[in-house]
Amino acid sequence: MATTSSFTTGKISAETIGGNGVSLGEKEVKKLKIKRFEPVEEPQIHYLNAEKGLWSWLSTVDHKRIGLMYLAAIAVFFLIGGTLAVLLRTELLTPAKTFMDADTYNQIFTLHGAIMIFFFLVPSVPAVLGNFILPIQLGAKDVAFPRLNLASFYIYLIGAIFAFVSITTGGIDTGWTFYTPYSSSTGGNVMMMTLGVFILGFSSILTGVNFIVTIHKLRAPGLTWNKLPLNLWGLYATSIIQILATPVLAITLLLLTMERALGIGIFDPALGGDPVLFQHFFWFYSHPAVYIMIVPGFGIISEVISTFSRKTIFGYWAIALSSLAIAFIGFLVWGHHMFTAGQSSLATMVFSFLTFLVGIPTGIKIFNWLATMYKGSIQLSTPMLYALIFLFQFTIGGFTGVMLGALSVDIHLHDTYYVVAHFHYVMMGGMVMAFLAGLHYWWPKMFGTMYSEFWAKVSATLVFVGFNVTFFPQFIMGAQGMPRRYYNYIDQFQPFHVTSTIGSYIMAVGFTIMAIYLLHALIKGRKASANPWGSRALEWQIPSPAPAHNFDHTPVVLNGPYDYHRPMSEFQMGVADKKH
Amino acid sequence: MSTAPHSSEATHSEHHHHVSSATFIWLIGTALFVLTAITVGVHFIHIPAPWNIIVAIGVAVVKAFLVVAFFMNLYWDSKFNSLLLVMSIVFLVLLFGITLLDTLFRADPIPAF
Amino acid sequence: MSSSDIAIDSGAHNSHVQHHFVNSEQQFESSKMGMWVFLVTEILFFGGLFLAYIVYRAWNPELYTAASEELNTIWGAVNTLVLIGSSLTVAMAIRSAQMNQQKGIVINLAITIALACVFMVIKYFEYAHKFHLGIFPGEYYTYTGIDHPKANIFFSIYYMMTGLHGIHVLIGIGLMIWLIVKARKGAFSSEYYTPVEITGLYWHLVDVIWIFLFPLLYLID
Amino acid sequence: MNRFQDFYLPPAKSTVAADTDALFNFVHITSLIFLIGIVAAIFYFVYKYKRRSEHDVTPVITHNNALEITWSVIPFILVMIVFGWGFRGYLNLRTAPTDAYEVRAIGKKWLWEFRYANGFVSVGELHVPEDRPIKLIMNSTDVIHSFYVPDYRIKRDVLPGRYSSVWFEATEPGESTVFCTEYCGTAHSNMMAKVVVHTKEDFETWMATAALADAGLPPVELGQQLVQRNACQTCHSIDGSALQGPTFKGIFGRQQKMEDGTVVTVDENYIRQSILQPQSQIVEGYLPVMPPYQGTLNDDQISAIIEYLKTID
Ligand code: HEA
Ligand code: HEA
Ligand code: HEC
Ligand code: CUA
Ligand SMILES: [Cu+2]
Repeated sequence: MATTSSFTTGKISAETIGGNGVSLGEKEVKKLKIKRFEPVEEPQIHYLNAEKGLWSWLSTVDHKRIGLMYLAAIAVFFLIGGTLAVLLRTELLTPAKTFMDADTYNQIFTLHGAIMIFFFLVPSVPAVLGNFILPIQLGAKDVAFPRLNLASFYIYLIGAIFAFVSITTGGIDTGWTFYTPYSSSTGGNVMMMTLGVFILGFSSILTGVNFIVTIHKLRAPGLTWNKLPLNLWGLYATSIIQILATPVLAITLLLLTMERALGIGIFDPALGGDPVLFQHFFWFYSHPAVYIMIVPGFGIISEVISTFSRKTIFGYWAIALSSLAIAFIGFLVWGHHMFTAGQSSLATMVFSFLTFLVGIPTGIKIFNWLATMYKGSIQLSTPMLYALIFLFQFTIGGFTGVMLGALSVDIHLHDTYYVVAHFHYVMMGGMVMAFLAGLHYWWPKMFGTMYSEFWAKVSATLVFVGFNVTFFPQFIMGAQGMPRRYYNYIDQFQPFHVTSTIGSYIMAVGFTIMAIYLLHALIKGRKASANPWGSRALEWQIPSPAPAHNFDHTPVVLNGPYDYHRPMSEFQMGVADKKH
Repeated sequence: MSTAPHSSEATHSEHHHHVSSATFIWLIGTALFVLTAITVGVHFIHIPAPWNIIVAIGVAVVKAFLVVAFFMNLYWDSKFNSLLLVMSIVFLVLLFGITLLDTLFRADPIPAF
Repeated sequence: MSSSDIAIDSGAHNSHVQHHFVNSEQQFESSKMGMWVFLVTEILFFGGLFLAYIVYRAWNPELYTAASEELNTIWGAVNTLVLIGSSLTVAMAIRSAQMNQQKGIVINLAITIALACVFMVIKYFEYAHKFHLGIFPGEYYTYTGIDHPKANIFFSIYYMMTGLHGIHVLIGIGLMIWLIVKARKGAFSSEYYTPVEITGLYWHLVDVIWIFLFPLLYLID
Repeated sequence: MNRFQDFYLPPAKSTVAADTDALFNFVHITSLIFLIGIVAAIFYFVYKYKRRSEHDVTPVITHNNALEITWSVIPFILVMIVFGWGFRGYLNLRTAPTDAYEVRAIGKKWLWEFRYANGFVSVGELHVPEDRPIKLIMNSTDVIHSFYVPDYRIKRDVLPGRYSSVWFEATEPGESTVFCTEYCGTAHSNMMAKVVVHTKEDFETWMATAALADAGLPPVELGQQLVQRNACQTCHSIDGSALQGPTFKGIFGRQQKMEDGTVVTVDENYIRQSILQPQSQIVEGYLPVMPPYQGTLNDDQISAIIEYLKTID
């Protein structure tokens, strides 16, 4: 199995290993007796087949399997949300009714937004890729609380069930923002949906709790904070936002439910309440939530760009700390969604000012990634292709975000398709691309197989073209004054809408191809090697697919994950005498 | 974040958890009872407007501090857990503060007719 | 200890240590940190209600003083004492566990539950009295004793805050019953008392929240 | 430039539009420069540093503080310019000149109602003079709406239970579209209105005659105009198709089944009731969404509408 070329030796005392009170930094690690363990190619037993049967999946506490179950759930929601989007686009082909009536349209865009955000994008990277990769990147056998992790998956499912009940018993037509007093007075089953999202929030919170503790407490020997893969910095910052912001969403939705059930009057002007207060409550969560949706993507992009450039990441600390900076400042800008809502001019000014500050750390990241590519050895594999698409599209989305932060301009652009285009550029064009980059990047580790590189590139191209054809015209018609959430529109906007709809069809074709080649890879893909990308990171030093307990030998981390100038042998270190 | 961050977490020594003596627990408990009595007493004296709430909240803060530091053992615990608590308070204050920037400073136009 | 960021197996696997932890110490510290992170979410959860409280108070100071007349300061104070007492007994329960006093754990937890029940009973009578007067939350509010158009909102906030707090008390009671059952089977010792410790943390936080609710709701008239 | 700008921005017809547009262009051009730089770098790097072999050796460049500072400070300066500029424009948008002509605007599901100082009420049409600041004092009777005129680059939410305001000064006579930009339910996308800008003299005459103009008309014609002016056709068709509300075609004398099961014959009193308090009886199969016209339409006007409705079949 493992080559045993002893690398460093030293005395092991109970203290140094057992850890009682001593943390294993660089110095202590030197004292460990460590050996080189090359990963096994084509393992016979791995986490996918270690146990068999449906029940072994449903009751698993293995973070990798939980990650895959999330992947399945999220894929379903993306399909539903995306199909709804295509229906929306088709309806918008003509200025008046095309094939559905106004109430249906309103329900569909609400569901599209709510599903895409709460059920797809917020859990996408943390719960799928984070769950799968975080413990492995830490050199741990699992997350700190594996049972809690499984519980959070089921909580997610329960939330989803509530949402489905809501859809089948009247649906909701409030928009994903649930603004009062519309949401407290409209028909339909708003309560069910808010309860669903409320429950979902706990799933998100538990994942956050789990990740924070795991990152703090379960790092492998030698894995000090300055060697933490940037993906983990991203997930760490995300978890912080999740635990600080999600509870406020929970209380908001609870108050909204009570508003509908008992008419508590806090938000309902008919009872003396203040609807703008609801917006504060809502955005206090939902703005940070947009960073829940993008910061883990930043982590993935850092990994991918460095791996496929075979080069040390440029500005490690700048990238790591800017994630935390974004997380922090992101909490203070929520009012930029309310510039026209009737908040005080003072608050408006403060929010606008703070909004601009978020752009700085984000820019730092972009420039550091570019600098990482400089003088690299760049290979344009699918994950890298998606990362570059991300760079392009996210930058556009980010810049238009800055545009929206500019007060006088936002007065004109607020609630037009310019905003719709902005957030699709950051969410679909940014985060979904980052998610796809990560999915293609870690796919071999997840399933032990390779997908077809050719079809992957075809699909990426179609998605890229389709995306821009769909959403770029929306910037123009938005600036022209086309309001969002409009079922009918005036004739002058039709050419833009038609172009946009055609784009969405191209995208759907792209995603269909993706679904096919990924399923094909799943069933009879070519076997992947343990480290197909030649990466130095810890997760690539174990077999593909990963073993049931991640590491057969407690790994020891001597170098940073991006130290491409060091020989591979220095990255395959484990404690010599302990074996599971 | 320094390069040797563990040291901040590795505050208290070796394996021993802090064990408070029974007397100490009762001492804190008594202090809390007394403070409750004081704050109710002050309430019945009726001191003038802004001060009554300041005193009441002040006493509550002291009480909360006692509970958190000595019942929840934060005083002897890893500093990171204290940091968590401080962070949650900081974010609460930001939530309150910034929202008040709006709600306290709205000037409504008066309709002319 | 602490730091713990070590995933090397010390070999000392106790039955209660899960496979992915190195040792009992690491597991204990992780659980405790996990609980603290969770408490952060609880603080922000209640924080939303405090925000509603503050905003409406800033808008209608006179309403708050008038409406809080309807709340009985004495019963509020008694309840505060009761909860503080229960915090004290939880602290004693943890101490008993640390000292390996099996009986002490059970007795102290039982007293805590008793006190929590007293708290709930008093709350029940307070609620019942208000319902009797017609002080219901929100649109069901029919009481005419307070001359203020937004009196219903004050009581909505009151009911939301105390109601949510009450639910937390009930959850705490449930957790402590579970602890007693386990404690009687001898599950806890000075080696392993993590569940007692983290339930204690939860219970103290519930107490702390009440420590703030009491002056904010009862002591402002 | 202007031709180009017309492609992506609506015509600028208010005094504040130019400043907003200038900032809009400034941000776009700056962003474009950055974006082109970034894209060029990507393409150049991908081409220049393409992987030659598996054994490529890359240099170890960990960081460069001078660079980090540069690319933090330059964007910072830029965004501060944008902030200051936007904020100045915003203050301008928020502070109406004191001599502004005030009009009350009321948003209802799903129409805009405007009330002028002389008591005249118009629905779906706002008449204003050019070159004179107009201040709208707005509120809503149900949910939140938002008053948006792209041509003027102004927008403000219209809230129930609270007044909000917006002001503008139109620079040329003509018409501009008003949209509702806060989602407000089924016919949100039909909640439109027109701003009709008159020259100063025309406005005076319009003011003087608007209220009187109706007087001379025969009832049926007046009724038809009122139905148009009050946006009834947003919800009621005259060709028999069902919109948000029942069609007006053949309405008079029709047997109509109500939600509560009773059957009503549509007569004068029922129509009057339906217009003033639509919520009192709901036609089966429809939602109680029709706005009450109490205070908007007076008895004479309602009678005229009834006369007109009688003629549609
Ligand atoms: C993943 C999600 C995501 C992300 C990352 C962002 C990022 C940003 N968003 Fe966006 N936003 C949304 C999702 C997101 N947004 C959603 C969903 C809505 C609509 C909600 C609804 O109403 O339904 C919205 C709406 C929205 C609005 C309200 C618009 C309105 O309704 O009127 C505003 C206004 O300020 C805004 C601003 C910003 C800013 C400044 C950023 C910044 O973080 C962007 C920072 C990035 C860059 C700036 C680019 C990279 C930087 C450089 C290359 C350096 C050089 C930079 C400069 C010179 C500035 N967003
Ligand atoms: C994660 C977030 C996310 C994502 C990924 C998307 C993806 C898409 N969105 Fe979405 N959108 C939102 C979040 C998102 N959206 C939100 C929050 C709103 C606001 C809601 C509100 O106002 O309340 C919104 C609103 C919104 C509108 C505005 C509606 C309105 O205001 O009236 C439109 C219109 O064009 C639109 C279109 C699209 C399209 C075409 C896609 C495409 O990118 C989708 C592509 C995906 C697929 C097509 C699915 C995968 C397909 C297959 C596997 C093949 C099989 C399927 C078919 C052949 C159909 N979206
Ligand atoms: C926002 C949509 C809307 C607008 C605008 C509207 N209505 Fe209605 N109207 C309805 C709906 C929905 C109903 C059926 C439910 C009900 O009875 O309230 C209705 C019912 C009626 C009825 C009774 C019809 C019947 O068949 O019994 C009359 C008469 C009527 N409207 C007249 C008017 C007039 C006149 C106007 C304009 C001044 C007007 N409506 C504007 C939505 C609207
Ligand atoms: Cu009114 Cu939208
Ligand atoms: Cu935002």
